[in-house]
Formats: sequence, structure tokens, C-alpha cells
Amino acid sequence: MYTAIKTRTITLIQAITDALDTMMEEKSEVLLLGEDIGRNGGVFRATDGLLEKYGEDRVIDTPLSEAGFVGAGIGLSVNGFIPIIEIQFLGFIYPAYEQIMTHATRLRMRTMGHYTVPMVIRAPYGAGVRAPEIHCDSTEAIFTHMPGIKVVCPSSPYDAKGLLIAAIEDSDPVLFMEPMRCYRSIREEVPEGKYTVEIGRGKKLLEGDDVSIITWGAMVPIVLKAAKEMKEKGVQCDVIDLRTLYPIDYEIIADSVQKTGRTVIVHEAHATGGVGNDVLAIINETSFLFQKAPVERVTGFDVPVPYFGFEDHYLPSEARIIHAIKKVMSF
Amino acid sequence: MYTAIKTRTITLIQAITDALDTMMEEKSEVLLLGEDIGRNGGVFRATDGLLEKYGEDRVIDTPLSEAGFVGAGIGLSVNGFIPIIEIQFLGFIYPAYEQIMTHATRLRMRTMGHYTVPMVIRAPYGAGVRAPEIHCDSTEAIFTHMPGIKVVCPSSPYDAKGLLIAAIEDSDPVLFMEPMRCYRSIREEVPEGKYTVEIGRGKKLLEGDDVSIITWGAMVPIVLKAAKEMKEKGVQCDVIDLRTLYPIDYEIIADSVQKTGRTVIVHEAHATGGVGNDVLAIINETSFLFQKAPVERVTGFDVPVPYFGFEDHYLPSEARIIHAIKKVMSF
Amino acid sequence: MESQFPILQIMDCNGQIVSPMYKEKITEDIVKNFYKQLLRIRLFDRKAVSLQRQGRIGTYAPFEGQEAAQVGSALALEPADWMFPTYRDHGAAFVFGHSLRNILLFWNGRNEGCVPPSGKRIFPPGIPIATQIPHAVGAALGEKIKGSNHAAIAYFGDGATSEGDFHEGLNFASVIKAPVVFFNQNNQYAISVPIEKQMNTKTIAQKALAYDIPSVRLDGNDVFIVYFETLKALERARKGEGPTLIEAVTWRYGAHTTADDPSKYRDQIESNNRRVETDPLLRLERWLKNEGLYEENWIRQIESDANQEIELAIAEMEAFPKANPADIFDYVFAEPTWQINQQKEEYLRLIGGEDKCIRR
Amino acid sequence: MESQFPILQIMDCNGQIVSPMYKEKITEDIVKNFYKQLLRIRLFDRKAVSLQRQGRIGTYAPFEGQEAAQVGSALALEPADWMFPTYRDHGAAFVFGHSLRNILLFWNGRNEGCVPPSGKRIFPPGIPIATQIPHAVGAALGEKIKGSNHAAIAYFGDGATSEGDFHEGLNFASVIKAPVVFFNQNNQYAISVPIEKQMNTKTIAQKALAYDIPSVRLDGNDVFIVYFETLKALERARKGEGPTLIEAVTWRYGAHTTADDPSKYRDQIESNNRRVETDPLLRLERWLKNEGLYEENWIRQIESDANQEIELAIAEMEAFPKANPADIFDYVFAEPTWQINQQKEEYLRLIGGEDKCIRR
Ligand SMILES: Cc1ncc(C[n+]2csc(CCOP(=O)(O)OP(=O)(O)O)c2C)c(N)n1
Ligand SMILES: Cc1ncc(C[n+]2csc(CCOP(=O)(O)OP(=O)(O)O)c2C)c(N)n1
Ligand SMILES: [Mg+2]
Ligand SMILES: [Mg+2]
Repeated sequence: MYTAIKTRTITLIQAITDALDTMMEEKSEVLLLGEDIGRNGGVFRATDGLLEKYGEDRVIDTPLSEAGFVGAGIGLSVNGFIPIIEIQFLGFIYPAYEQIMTHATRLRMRTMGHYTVPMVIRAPYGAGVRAPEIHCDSTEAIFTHMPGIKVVCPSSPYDAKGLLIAAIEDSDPVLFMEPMRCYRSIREEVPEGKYTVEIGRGKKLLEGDDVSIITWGAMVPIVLKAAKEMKEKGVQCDVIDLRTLYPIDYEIIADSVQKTGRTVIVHEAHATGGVGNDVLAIINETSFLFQKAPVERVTGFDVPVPYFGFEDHYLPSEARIIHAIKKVMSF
Repeated sequence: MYTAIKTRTITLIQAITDALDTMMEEKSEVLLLGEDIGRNGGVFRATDGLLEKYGEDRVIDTPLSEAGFVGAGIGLSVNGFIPIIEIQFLGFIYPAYEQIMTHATRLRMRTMGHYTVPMVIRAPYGAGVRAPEIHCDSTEAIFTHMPGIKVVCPSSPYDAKGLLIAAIEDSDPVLFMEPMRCYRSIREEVPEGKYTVEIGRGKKLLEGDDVSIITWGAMVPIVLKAAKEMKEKGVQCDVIDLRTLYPIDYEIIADSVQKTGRTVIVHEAHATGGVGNDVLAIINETSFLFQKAPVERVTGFDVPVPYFGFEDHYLPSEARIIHAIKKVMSF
Repeated sequence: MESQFPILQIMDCNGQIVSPMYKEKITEDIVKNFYKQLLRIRLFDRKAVSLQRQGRIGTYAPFEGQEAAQVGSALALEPADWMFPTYRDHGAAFVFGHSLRNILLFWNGRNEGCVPPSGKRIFPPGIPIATQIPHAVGAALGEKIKGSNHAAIAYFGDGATSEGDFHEGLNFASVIKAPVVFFNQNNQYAISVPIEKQMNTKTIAQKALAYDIPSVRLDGNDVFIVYFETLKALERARKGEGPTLIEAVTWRYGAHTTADDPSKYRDQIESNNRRVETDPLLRLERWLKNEGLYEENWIRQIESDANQEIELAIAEMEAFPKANPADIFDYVFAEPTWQINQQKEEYLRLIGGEDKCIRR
Repeated sequence: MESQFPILQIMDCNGQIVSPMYKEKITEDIVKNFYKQLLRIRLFDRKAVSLQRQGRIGTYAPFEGQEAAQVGSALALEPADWMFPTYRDHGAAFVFGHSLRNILLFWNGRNEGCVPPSGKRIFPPGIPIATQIPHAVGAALGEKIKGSNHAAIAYFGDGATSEGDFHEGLNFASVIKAPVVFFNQNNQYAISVPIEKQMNTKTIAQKALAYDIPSVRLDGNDVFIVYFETLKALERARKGEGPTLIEAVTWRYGAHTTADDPSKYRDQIESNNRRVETDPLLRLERWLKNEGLYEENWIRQIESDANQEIELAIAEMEAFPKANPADIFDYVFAEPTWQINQQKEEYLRLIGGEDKCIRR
């Protein structure tokens, strides 16, 4: 039996709006907080139209105080609400780091489940859009290290909507990272209404037997390009979009690496302490005997994300990915 | 030719005071900021006597505002001072995270060396002293991932003094983590006056051919106990105290792992995203073909550091370390 | 500014009524309850200090001297209100209905101590200074959105006013008119840092001017003024008139915590004088005597009741089941992640069979 | 509070002197310099907006409408003072002596743009809101410790007052009596958020009451009052009397940045009216006319000088050597770590030979 599902061909940012709208419609506890999210509809228009539809009690333009409104979100959470907080750019989440690190993530444990924080923090991230400094950070690793929060990072409109709805339905805090570079660069058919994509599951984007490429977010399109180029040269890449950065899908990694024996990890954040190292740790633990070559990591360098005049040098490029693939293939 | 060096047998916390005193004496630009560091001499007495000796202009009791006084420290730095900031406990550094992440670490790069931040941030860290919640965090990884800051963590009085002096002389920001559990548990002969221990160099504490154990800070004494116990069982451990967590001494790791082929990493922080993964990455890159077994990590669990009623369960124990050694030996 | 924010008082140090405010509301019943609660929490506090000395609980933060501020404010709350205490406000939490056993468990390093009795909306004691202030604002905003008439109270010290979270919380609350009372206990020290080094202002009350919210400065050792002014602020909150800042000027006699040595940074003579002159309990005793309501027997009775209650709670705390290592894994997420499950299994296997209590 | 903090003005919108304050100091020379600087930075600002439209620089934050606030305050500084601007204060930085080429390089994504001319103590534009405030306090404290009579000025917007760093910075400065001027440009919007949603107060000046430091609210489009009040605050600072908060009430005509569309959140009619009525340049022109000092030729001359200066800077910016990829590695630490060295070597080898400019 088939059910016709209505779909729309939309961008990633539209998929975000769609998810917010769907869940606000369904659950009156869902409310939005953030800077410029009301009348302005957010600097990327993620919340466009929602103030008009749901009113000022549910779409709250906050003062410029990330610690304050994340903290208030925690208070709303324990009082039965599901706050979805927009941090204007991931690079401006740092003032709220204490609130997330010491409360959002610890309240459940601290009270043995008596108080919980089913909060979603949305944050556009990443370089490559010629934005000013600090607007371009990709600092997921300072959250994946923090017990008590899940970290999600979609790369496509379909996943964005499904994962955001899953995040809103999750009983625990979720950091929802949105790759700015993909906001309007990809269009895809997305079902109307509610559906979820499971948090904690990666997705195979390309099947190949030679080398596993593990990546996420804004790096996905670049990895796919590199993989296509390598295909022409006869190298078959197994491309995995992790989608969730904590808890990482270790099965999809282990299955792939046990098949190929060669791995390239690609991410935008710095190498040292990057989430790529967690992938490495999973490979070490699950697939030691299958490895035919050291894992290669293609990452942002161990330098602050530079000003946009230099950002193309900072970001992993097709050329660097191809170089790494060749390296693991020829080990 | 021998020169007689005067030494004193002192604790780690006394070594810290000694280093501060030595450098304040030598350089008038060195000044201290922090909560309760003046008349009270710091909650651990690290700055005891320094207010009396150097006056209120150089030992500054700040209001309770970590972001504010770390920020002010940055302003002092660019104005020619060398501020040494005491964060009362590492778990209270989070409000200053933005200042460290977006300024202390980026000013040199932002201005191509025109403005620099030769600041030292001292922070007692770690569990095992029955302290209240948040006082026990070991979150070095959220700093090692941050380009532009060095992270140092001594485990002995001698190293503490030498590394702190090196940190004060370093032209860039250094996070100086002090293992609270070791503050008064170890006494050691420490030279009077000035000497440095190089930042970025680990130290071999025990020589052995069977398994490399890589650790730092408050885990060192526990690792040594486990290593001694294993020695009795005929397993020779090569024990490395990293001392610096960024930049890690990759040579000492590679040399050891290439000798033993088996590695156990021990740290107090959570496994996911922990600095142990950087060690793993170094092994992957330098010693792939030498590895005889997957690397074992013995770490704090992926849970918030629990209340002290549970902290013994959280912390890596001798038993867990021995278990891991046996595991890599029998792979 | 000091003259703009005088320290309000109803009862002076001699137990004399010096202001006609709220006169008609000061009934024997209400005062006897004040006294009972003051005594109850003082006895508890002293006992806790001695438990710490005996190694039966961990580091403890005593509040002796601040009882009137805590009792007066906590009694002003309605049962369905929210309380956001700090590590020094277990007196208030106890009066508001927290379980004494759980309070002790908290100080013994057990998470059970953070769980309030069912129906009581008490937050775990705030450890990172000032962070609980935005929580209170959020919870209060929630009540406002729900259209209830419940309010929230946030406790914090003089030192806390220097933190960004204090400012961000008060500013946000002022904009959204959140039904919240910001209750400051100005005990004039943040560990060793005296208020003159903490701020340039002589009062904390005046900080409300930065948010255009009402504030009041009062004698925090006068349980009458604390109670009635908190009640008034809560009424404003319930009526939709937004937040209030209350500065209760007080003093802790003892150390910051049992790990602290106050003689390093202040002359304890001041504390001893205050014990004699401005003590919240003595003062209320003097009032009772002045009014002819002081009854030795009644006092003996409430004292012995309180001691019994405290001993019972200690016994319960000490009989409480040992920490179960599984607990550290089971409450991080609603559903543990695979990492946590794997770590838990391995660890429990390792310590299994044994007494589950590892030593280093 | 509004009556306690009236908006001070020397010159009204018609260019009439409405207050005798500082009368004797308003000389032709000084005013002509005001006008010249106002015009210079306005021409620059407009040019920068058009450069952005042409894709010759990146996203740009225009300040048109705020020129008097920036010129008046920057001219009040002594050469050895410290300036801590935001992303919208390059007008002030330019007037204070920053290089126009470097300002343009900044907006073109180049770190060279953050380097001030030698001897000028200008910080890179603050991007994370309010974070520069504590820096200014620290730099000022440094001057105090050195015993110099230099001061620091920190620029920030109305939105910035909500951040914790604003509060922590002002509080600390008030305690240590740091020689710093907190210069607020209240343009009444933080991107789309109007001041009524940012704060409950009608003024920003009153926030100084929370720190017991002096403050003044003034017409930020009146270059006279801005200049003389900033001078006064700086003098206080130099004399060891501590910090001052200045609220300069102003308005930006245009978008928050070139990436913003203000019609989404405000009626541009207000902006247009302000252009006609309260514009800082027009107002000064009116004053010059009233005083009989308005000379068409002179204005043409300074306009053409400024345009030439701007075109030159643009040419220099565009002729500036391409970004050298090595730069991203070489300035992280005084001595690069092995990680950085290794990454640099590998990367330069990979792109070596080629034009060093990779495309994706
Ligand atoms: C963010 C943060 N920094 C530092 C500390 C360490 N600390 C604990 S209590 C305290 C002093 C608090 O003083 P105050 O707010 O006046 O409260 P009181 O202890 O006097 O009740 C400090 C500095 C902390 N808990 N949190
Ligand atoms: C910490 C932080 N949060 C958010 C932003 C994004 N942001 C950039 S400018 C701005 C508004 C600032 O308003 P205001 O302080 O009034 O200055 P104005 O832009 O009006 O000059 C915001 C929210 C930021 N730069 N930093
Ligand atoms: Mg206090
Ligand atoms: Mg503004």
C-alpha cells in the first residue's frame, strides 16, 4: 500500500522554518527565543512569519545576552516548555557556554531526572560565506565533549527538517548546527508535515569499496565532488554523512572501515581536538585489524578561522581531500 | 664543574607560590588578578604573602566576574603587562570562555603580531578532593581545541615551578592547570630562584618495553601505582607524563609506542573528545605500523563529573588501568 | 544613593517596633512561626557544621547570622511558587518545605539531595555564582505565559551582583515583566572580598535603577521587614507588575564554608559584636519579651522538636543506601547513549562481585 | 529617570546655540575641523557602501547618521590614548588617525586591516558584542598602574548594554577607578531589536547609577556637546577620578550592515525625516551659515580633498598584495607549534607552484 506524501522542493533554511512551524503548530509548549527572530524573522529568515502566526508569547525577541536567554530557556524548560533558541552565529554561543556546560547538560543528572532540559539550540556555523570574523567558527567539539547534550548537523533539506523535529521531540538538550553555506545552495523534495530523522544515525551517500570518507555538514558537497572525481580515476569512495556528532553512529563507521580498510575524515574544524578524533577512536576500537593504512584527516588547520580573505585556504578543499585519498590508497 | 644549587623540599602549591614570587620579583610587568588572591592569599594559598610583598597594584582582588577580569587581563596584556589570572576552580572558567576563545587566543593573529596576549591563566582542576559539584571538572579539551593557547599541566612540584615560569615567559596565552589532588600530597626538592621546564615536552617517569602508558596531572600517581603493580607481575610499563597538553610532545609518544607497540592512555576527562584522542591521532600518524594492539583509553566516563559521593567511581582507578594494561598485553 | 535607599526596619536591635509599617499584620501566630523557623534552621546549621567537623558530611556552607533573611523571604512564598537558592540558602529551602534529609544528602555529595519533595518547585543549590538568576527569570516567564499567578524567587549574594548573569537576568526580566523577586543577601563578603572591592556603590538596591524596576534595601536581620517586603514584591509579581530587587543587609558570623578561615581576611570581633547586638534570633526574643510573649517552656519545646527532627534527618541521611555506581550513568540522558552504556557495562563488570566501592 | 538624564544639547537642529555651555571654546578653527571630519567620514561611509555593492569589499557596517558621535568623541582624545571601537566605529578610528587603506582592508577580509599606524593605540573592531569593554578597562588600569595620564575610550551600542561584559566591565572600572570613558552610541536599534525590547529603561545613562559613576545623556548628533562632554570625561579620567558613561543618542539611517534589510523591521520614513531634520552635518552647516562662516569654496575643497584621499586608499587597498596563505599559520603563536608547522608545510607543498589561490 502506498500513501501519497505531499512534498515541496525547498532549501535547507526553508526546511528549518518548516520544522519549526510544524512543531509549533503541534505543541503549544514549543517556543522560540533569540536575537532578531521576531519581526525580522532572524538574520537568515529561519523564523520568518512565525511571530505573526504564533504571537509574541511564543516568538520572543530577546535582549542581546546569550547567557541570559539560554539561562532563561533552562528555566522555561523545567517549567514545562520546549524552548528553541537561535544563536545568531555559532561563534556567539561562547557567552552562554557556562549555562550550557554547568546547567543545561547537568540538570537531569543533578536531579536524577527530576528536572530536565528538552531545549534545542540552533546555530548557523561555518566559513565560506565571506562573513566577518567569529561568524565562521565550527566549534562542535567543545560541545561533543560535554556530557548531556546531543550535537546534530544536517547537510540537506530533508535531513534538516527531520532532524530538527527529532531534536525538538528529544527529552534532552540538542545543539543543532546549521551549515550556512548549505542554507540556499541545495534544494530537495521535502515531505510536508511531520516526520523525523533519527538522531545518532549517519547516512551513506555513496557506496564504494576502496576508501571510507567520513564527513558532515558543509563539507558534504565538497567531499562528494572529490569522490566523483576519484571515481573517474577508478577509486570507489564510501561516503558517510555522520549527521549526528554526539552520539556518533559507530556502526556505520565500523561497517564501512571494515569493508575498505582505508579512511579519510573530513571536517571544517581544527584538527587538534576535532570530532574527527572521535571517529578515529571508534575505528581504533572497532576496526583495528581491518586497517590497511593510517587514517587521514583533512580538516581546518590548527589556527583561528581566518578573515575571509584567507578562508579558502583554511577550509578543506577538493584538492586536499583528493590528496588524502591518494595517500591512503597508496600506503 | 658543579654549581651548588640551593633547593627546598616543598609541595606543588608551594612551588606555584615560589614561581609567582620569583617572576614578580624579576619583572615588574607581572601582576596577579583573581578572586580572593589578595589578603586571603587565594583559596588554596597560592598567592599567600604576595599582596604584602608587592602591593595592591600588582595583586588585584577582582570582583566576582571571570569574563570581566580575563577581559581586563587582555587589555593589560596589550598594554605591556603580564597578567597571571587565577580562576578559583577550572569549573568557573566557563563565563570567561568567550573572552579566551575570541580574544586572548586570536589577538596575535588578528593583528598579525601587533597586539599579543602573554597572559597566564592558572586553574586548579580535578576530582577526588570531595569538593562540591563543578569544582571538579577536567575540561582541558575545550582549550586544546582552541588555536592560540597553550595548555600545561604539571604533576610534581619541580615541574610546576619550572613550567609556570616558562608559561610566564611565554609570549602567548597559557592555561596552567593545577591538579588539586597533588597540591599537598607530594613533596620534592625544588631549586630556589629561576629555572624553566620547557613547554611542549613530556617526561619519562618509568622505562619499560611492554606497554606505553601516557597520562598527565592528577592521574600520574595512580598510573605509577598501577605500573608498579604490573611490574611485579612481569609487565614493564613505559610511563609518560605529558606535562603539556597543547602542543603535545609527539616525539616522546612516537618513540615509546614504536618501542612497545601497545598503548594505554589515562586521563580524568571524559573519553569522547578528550585529549587522549589527540594522543591517538599522533599514534595513528607516527606509529601505525608499530601497533600490536588497539590503544586502550582509561578515562573519566562520558557523564558529568558526579557529586563527590560518586567521584571514586568516575575517576580512573588503579584497577581500571591494570585491566586496560592486561587487555593490550593479551590482544 | 544611600539616602535614597535607607535600610528599612520594623524592629530594631532591641526588639522595639520602630516603624508602623504592617503593624496590623504582626500577630502572635505569625511571630511565633518566625521564631520557630529561625531556631529550627539555626540549630540545623550548627549541627551541620559539627557534622562536617566529624567527617560525616563534606564541605558545608553555614548561614548563621542570615536566618531572618532566609526565613522571612521563604515564608512569604506561596506553595506553588518557584525557589532558586544558592549553596547558602538551604535555610530558606528547608523553611519552604525541602526535605532535611535531602539537604544533608546534598552536603554529603549525593544527587538525591537535589531532589525536592514532590510538588515543591525548588531548584538544586546554585554553585556557579549568579547562574540561577536567569533560570528564575525563565521559570517566571513560563508562569506568565501560562497565565498563572505563581512567582519565582532567586537568591544570591553581594558577590553575585558582579557577574554578567546577574545583569542579563535582571535586564531580561525587566523587559518581559517576569513575575520574579531578586532576593539579595548582602552579607558584605564574597569569601574574603569585602563589598568595597566588589562594587563602587554603597547599596545593592540602587542597581535596580539600571533596569527601572523597584527595589528596596532592608535590615536583613529583621524578620518582619524581610517577610512583609518580600510579600509585597511577590504581590507585585503576581499582579503582572514585574520584578523587584530586594537587598537584605546581613552578615555571616562564621566562615564562608567549612574549608575557609575568615580570620585571614576579617576581624572576627565584628562578627562577635553582631552576635550580641543585631542577631536575628536574639532580636526576636527581645521583641517577644517586650510583648510579654516570651515563654521559656514553649521555646524549650520548639527547640527539642527541632533537635529531634534534625537527628531524625541525620539518621536517615546516614542510613541512606550507598551510592550506586550505575546512577552516574543512568541520568545523563533520558536514554543513555552507546558510549555511556558501554562504559557502564564495562565498569560494572570490572567492579562486579566486589563491594562496588573502589579505593585508591 | 528621563528627567534626571535630559538630552544635553549645545546646538539645536537649526544650528542655533541653545546652551551657553563651553561657549568660549567654540572657535572657528575647531568647528571647521569638526565639519571637515564629519564630511570626510560620511563620504567614506557612502563610498564603502557602494564598494560593497560592487563586490569590491565584503559585508560592510555603515554609520551614516552617527558621524557627530564618532567625530566629537574621537577628536576629544589625546594621541596617546587608547581606542576600542566596534565594527561600526571606523569613522571614529579614521578620525583618531587609523589608516583608511587598512580600514578598507579590514572590510575586505584582511587582517592587515586590524593593524593601526605605528604609535596609534587602536584596537581591532570588536565583533562579539561588548567584549571590548573589559579590554578598555584593562588597558586603562594599565595606564593607571604606570602612573601615566592616558585614558581609554570604549565604543559600544545600545544593544551591547544587555551583555554581561558591559556590566562586568563597568563594575570593575568603577571599583578600580580606571581612567576610561564608556561611550555609548544609542542608535536605538540592535539590528532589528528596538530599544524598548532591549531594555526597560528609557535611558542608557541611568545605568551608571548601578556603579555610582557619573554619566551624561546627550544629543549624539550635536558634535559640540559630544566633543566637550567627552573631553570632560577624559579629563576626569586623567585626574584619577575614574570612569564616565556617555550616552550619545543618535540614529543610523541605513541598514545594520549591507546584509540587512531595515524595511523588515522599521519604517524608513523616520530615517528620512531624520536626514532632513537632525542630521549632524546639515546641522553644522546651518550653524556655519548662521555664523556667516559657511563658504561654498571651502566646502568644495575639503570635499574634493576627502574624495581624493578616499580614492587613494581604495587604490591602495585594491593594489594590496594578495593574501599569502602562509600568513594564516605564522601569526597564531610567536613560535608556531609543530602541528601548525606540519600543516603549513603540507599545505604549501600541495598548492605550491600553482597560483596559491584555490577555488572550490
Ligand atoms: C562563577 C563562579 N566563580 C567563582 C566561584 C567560587 N565562589 C564560591 S562562593 C564565592 C563567593 C560568593 O559571594 P556572595 O555572592 O557574596 O555569596 P555568599 O557566599 O556571601 O553567600 C565564590 C567566589 C563560583 N562558585 N562560581
Ligand atoms: C555576542 C554577540 N551576539 C550577537 C552578535 C550579532 N550582532 C552583531 S551586531 C548586533 C547588534 C548590535 O547592536 P548595538 O549594540 O546596538 O550596536 P549597533 O549595531 O546598533 O551599532 C548583533 C546582535 C554579535 N556580534 N555578538
Ligand atoms: Mg556575600
Ligand atoms: Mg544600536
